[in-house]
Amino acid sequence: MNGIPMEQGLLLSAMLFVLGLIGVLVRRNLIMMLMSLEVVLNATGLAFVVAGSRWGDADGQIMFLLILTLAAAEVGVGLGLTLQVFRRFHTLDADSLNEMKG
Amino acid sequence: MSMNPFFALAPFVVIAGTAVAVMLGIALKRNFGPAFAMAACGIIASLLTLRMPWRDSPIQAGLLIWLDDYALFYMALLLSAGLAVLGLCYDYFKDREGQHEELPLLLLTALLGALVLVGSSHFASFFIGLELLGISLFALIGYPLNQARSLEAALKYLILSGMSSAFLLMGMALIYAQCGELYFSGIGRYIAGQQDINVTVLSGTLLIVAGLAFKLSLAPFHWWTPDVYEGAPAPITAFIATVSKSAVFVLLLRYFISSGSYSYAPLLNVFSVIAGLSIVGGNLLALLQNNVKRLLAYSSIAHMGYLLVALIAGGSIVVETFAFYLPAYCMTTIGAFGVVSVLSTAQTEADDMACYRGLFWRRPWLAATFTLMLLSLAGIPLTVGFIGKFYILTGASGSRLWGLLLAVIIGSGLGLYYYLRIVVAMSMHGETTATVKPFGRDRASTAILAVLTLLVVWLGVYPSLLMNVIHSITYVIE
Amino acid sequence: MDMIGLLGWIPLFPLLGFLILALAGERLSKSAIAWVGVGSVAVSALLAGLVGSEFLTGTLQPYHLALGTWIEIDELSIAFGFYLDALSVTMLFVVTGIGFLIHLYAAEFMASDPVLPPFAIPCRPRVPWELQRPLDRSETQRSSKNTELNANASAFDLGYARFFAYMNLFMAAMLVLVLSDNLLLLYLGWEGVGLGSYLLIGFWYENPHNGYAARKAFVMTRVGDTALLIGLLLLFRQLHSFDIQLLMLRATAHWPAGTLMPVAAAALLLGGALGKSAQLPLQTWLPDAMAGPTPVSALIHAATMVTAGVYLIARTHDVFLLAPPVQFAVATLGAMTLLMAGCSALVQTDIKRILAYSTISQIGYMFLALGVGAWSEAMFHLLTHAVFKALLFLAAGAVILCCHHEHSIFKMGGLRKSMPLAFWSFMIGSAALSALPFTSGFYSKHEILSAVYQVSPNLWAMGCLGALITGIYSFRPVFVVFFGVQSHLVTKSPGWRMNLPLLLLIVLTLFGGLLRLPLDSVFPLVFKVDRQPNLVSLITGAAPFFGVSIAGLFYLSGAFSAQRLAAYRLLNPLRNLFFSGWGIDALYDALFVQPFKALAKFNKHDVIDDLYTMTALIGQWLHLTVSASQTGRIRWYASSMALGAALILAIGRQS
Amino acid sequence: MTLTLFYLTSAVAVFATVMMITRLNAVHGLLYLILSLLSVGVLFFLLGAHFAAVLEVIIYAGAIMVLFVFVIMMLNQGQTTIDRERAWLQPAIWIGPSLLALLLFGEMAVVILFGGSAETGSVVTAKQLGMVLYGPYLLAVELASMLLLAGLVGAYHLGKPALKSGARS
Repeated sequence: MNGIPMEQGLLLSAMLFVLGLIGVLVRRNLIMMLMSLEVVLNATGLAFVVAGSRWGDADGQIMFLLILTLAAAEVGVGLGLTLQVFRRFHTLDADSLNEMKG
Repeated sequence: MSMNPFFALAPFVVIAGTAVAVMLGIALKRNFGPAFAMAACGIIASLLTLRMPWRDSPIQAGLLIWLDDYALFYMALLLSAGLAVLGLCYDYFKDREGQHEELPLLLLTALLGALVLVGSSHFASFFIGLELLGISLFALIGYPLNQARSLEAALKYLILSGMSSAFLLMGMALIYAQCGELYFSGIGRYIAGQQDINVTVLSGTLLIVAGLAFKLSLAPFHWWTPDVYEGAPAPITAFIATVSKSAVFVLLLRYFISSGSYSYAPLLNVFSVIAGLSIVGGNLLALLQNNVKRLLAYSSIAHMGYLLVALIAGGSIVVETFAFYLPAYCMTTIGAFGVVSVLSTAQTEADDMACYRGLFWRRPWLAATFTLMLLSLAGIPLTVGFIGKFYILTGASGSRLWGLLLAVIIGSGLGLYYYLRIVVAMSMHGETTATVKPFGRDRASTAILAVLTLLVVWLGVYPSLLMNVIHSITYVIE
Repeated sequence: MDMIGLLGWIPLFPLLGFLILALAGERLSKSAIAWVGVGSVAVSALLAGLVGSEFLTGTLQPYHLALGTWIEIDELSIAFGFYLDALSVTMLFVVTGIGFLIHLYAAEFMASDPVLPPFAIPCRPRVPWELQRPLDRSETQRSSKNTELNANASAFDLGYARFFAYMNLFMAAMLVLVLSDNLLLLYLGWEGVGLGSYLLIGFWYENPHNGYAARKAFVMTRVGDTALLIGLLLLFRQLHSFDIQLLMLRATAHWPAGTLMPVAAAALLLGGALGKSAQLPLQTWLPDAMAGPTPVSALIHAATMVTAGVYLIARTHDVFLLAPPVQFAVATLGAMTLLMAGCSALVQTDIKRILAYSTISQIGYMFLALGVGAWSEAMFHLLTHAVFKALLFLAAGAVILCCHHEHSIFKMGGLRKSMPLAFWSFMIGSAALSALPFTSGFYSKHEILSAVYQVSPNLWAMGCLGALITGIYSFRPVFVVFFGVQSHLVTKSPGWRMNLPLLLLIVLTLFGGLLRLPLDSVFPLVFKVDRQPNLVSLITGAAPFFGVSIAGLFYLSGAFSAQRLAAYRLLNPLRNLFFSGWGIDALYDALFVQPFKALAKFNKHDVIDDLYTMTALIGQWLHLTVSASQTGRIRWYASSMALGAALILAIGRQS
Repeated sequence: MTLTLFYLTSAVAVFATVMMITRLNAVHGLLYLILSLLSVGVLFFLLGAHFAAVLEVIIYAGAIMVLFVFVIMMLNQGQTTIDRERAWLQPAIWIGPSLLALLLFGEMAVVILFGGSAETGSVVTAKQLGMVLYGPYLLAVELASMLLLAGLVGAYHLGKPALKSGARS
């Protein structure tokens, strides 16, 4: 099992990263934003696994595990907040959340 | 390592244990007072257990935590700040509708995250500490569910924080891919072994900087700051402004020194740009701001910029500067937000400038405290803020950073204007929109504000008290 | 027992007294205020006595009490502490001893003062001629004000606490000034006494004249203070320390005599001393400072604060030894001041202004002594002068109080019988002031003049002429006020708290000359005073007698008449010149105030203001521009962050 | 063989992600996201990170995505939402973020390619991973549990029905 060059793996993770980023920047639906955020986080996890695979030690996967934990917790809290927002404003439009500015 | 790492980790264990205990307490019976009391006891116990590792420091506790005097000093600072915030929270929430027992629990986990950050010597603890802090903060910011602004603030913070974490992780992954090391010191060895600047490691570090700059609300990653400061409950704002930022800055400095990133000149250029933008931008944004919490938010952007100047200056003085400036900044900021918190009621958050009109005539002591805190933030002599700024100017002039020095001076001038605007508003006669709470109801907050006032003046007049402690930790991180 | 360690506590008690009175003064009863105000200084004086006696009976080794390090940043480390040697012991005794007596005196003086401010007494007499009748209008004005203010009793109680709070603050600052081991702490005390002086001159602030006088004193001394500040920063910059002893050592080691550095440093220090000690050309504030209550004049503007300049020069004498031109300037300025102020004192009608000019003149003697290198002689004169001038002021205060706030000597008269203690006090004080034998002033002034003669006979001649004038002006009020026809009916007599200080000060004035302070341990021994009678000492000793005789001829026996002298029109301009303090005020008015006013008028639409307005507008505009970026939208924030990350990556790559 | 699989899976992952961020219907987006996650899981397997691959499928694609499903169900996103999404997602809105992302990707690509080439594929077995995880990284595990606790409590609190009174706006 070898043959995947590390830089190509990293390039893929970078590509997923920026795709997720585009999602965060473009989508106004809060749920879609959160999903895009998951993509971004997952991309960084991929980068760690790629790097770990290069060095052949477990650190990369452990970092991925931690990222997974974060993603789970963040999604939990994020969705909780989204629910509250929907209950209160009856919309999921991120741009409507601009009462505070200036 | 002469000591069982378990004992060395006692401060962390105590905080985590208290958090679990509070949770179990909630499960048995919801009780507002006891939950807070338990959390307070936990923090105090953790402060006491700091003595255990102190004797044998530095200790490598497990793989992830490196406890030296530097870390222990800031742990003490963060725990004290956390205790103060807890006290403010108690008074702030005690008369409000709803269930507030989760608040001390979340505060404890956030504090635990900050402590881990400070003791961190490894990317894993770096990241997990940061996220532990962040996740707890999302919930804390949005804690008052019935307030639209809190929700908005929490959601903004969550999404932007997620993005910044992603940048941070990407940076770490790039560095890991290049060095195969997650230890700060291992990265330092790698960098030292390289002939010239390694672009991948440099870019990774830059991405980490971008992630941390978000937490530190440095321009151009500062956007969330005013909105979150405004939306969060005042004591939580104090927590974000002090504990969260101090912990991240402490970590940044440690990472910088132990990974040898000072040898990367481009990094310092980037920092100079960020610092300049933060100082000028923060102060300009604060200039005509009428919302006191937003004003303090913008001013905190500038303050972080000042501290970054000290980081850029480097040299032997940087650890000293941090060790003085951060405590000074913490006590002043908690004091300022403490006043906001005391003035806030269940109906209105006291963040409009109009709430402060004529405060001197209604609550003279409170107004005097606020004035003192603002003067300290502005860096007026005889307050602790002045000595802090003095450190920064000393460092900057020592390293001949004339441009940044100029920015600091201009920024301080602008700062004086908007801080004094509040003081002027407080001394004006006239009607106010704020409801007047009777004096003496908020005993915990009053005590905390009194202690902070005393400290700000005392350390401002006689800074040696703190400096002596600082000198003992400066040798540690080389 | 090791008493000397108590040194650090000495300034603490007045400071504590100040804090108590400032914070709780309104709630304390009058007697409690007096206990706190006087008691704190009494404890201080007691401690000073213990510390001083232990020091003087010991080996006279300087005692250094380190109080701690104030600040320690990088290479900058400022430690502070107290330093006790014979010089500071002298000052310590003067400040606490006389300070205590005056506080005691003030406890009664201020309490028995039936009104808040003496409204009708202008601090600058509007009637420059002693023989003109006073306007009756002022009398009626005063009485109407009196009744008005008597009703307002609570305001008065506040004044009592306020007075002692200020006085205690002054004491604390003055003690810090004299005990400090480094220039920075000394400067803190220096500014502290300036503040105390300002507050106390303007104590009766309801009268705008008093406020004017206070401001004038503040601004005039500020000129000197600025010079001092520059001087001490120069010393720090060049010699890298604020510690006085270290500075003196390094200065002597590193700087050759007469070079630019020591001359500049000494000149700047001298500037500070001139301002605080009211010497030419910064002397004009002191006569106006008499607007404050009489105990204030006695303590601050005669016995202690104004001698701070003398102390400063004595303390840093090593620098002055390295700067001969500056030393010469000290002597010359001192000599000129003593003559000019003496002439002015000749023609004043306000009893306190006479004393004020005499103070300037006597400090002139001290400067003269410092200038010729007679350090210990100067300090000795400082000591004796503090005692007898305090005595004179307190006696004058008693007279003023018993004559219902009358200041003009020509409206008093014949008080010898009705106020015997005041009379004897004033008599003995004046004798010491004019250096008649067997008084302390005789010894000290004689020493100064004989030392001066050894350096410069010309200066000595000026000093002798000054001594002659001193004799005239010091006995003129004695003869006018206490002899002749009694003008006032003295209804009340001072109580023990006013009499006791007078008695003690009389004793000290008579026998203070026998004191011998071991100042030789501090200063290089320069002069051997020749005690053999010769022509010089004969002239020196005789000059005051001539002066007293002349005063007697004019004002006691009536052999010559002042009125007749007044008839000579030719003399009028000279008299007016003297009266106005040589017209220096007018000169400054023409030189500084008027041009400034003209400039201000010319620049009514301030050019500088435009600059500020512009800055404000630019700031405002920038604020609005930047604020617009804070849109409140998450996606905008996120985009900016991503852009930021891209930018810092780019910057990092580029550089 | 591995390389071909890698390219293929990568293509699927990128395609799925692009589809996900462009879907109007959240559930469709979610399905594409799951596809993307699954393909990343396959990549993990190819990279020799077997344990991570399993976790990716079970926890990421399984557990976490279920959360999304629940919330989407609760919010009952119907046709109106899709119409609104269509109105929001004007083609012009994509330009700015895409350019920005392109810039960032370009920079990262340069950085990554600068780092030089290296082989991957050393297998780290679940046992190795477990030894390290419960050895030196034990503290990280504990802290991760605290993180989940905080997330749990936070989500619980934020999920509570809001109080009616005391609104500030």
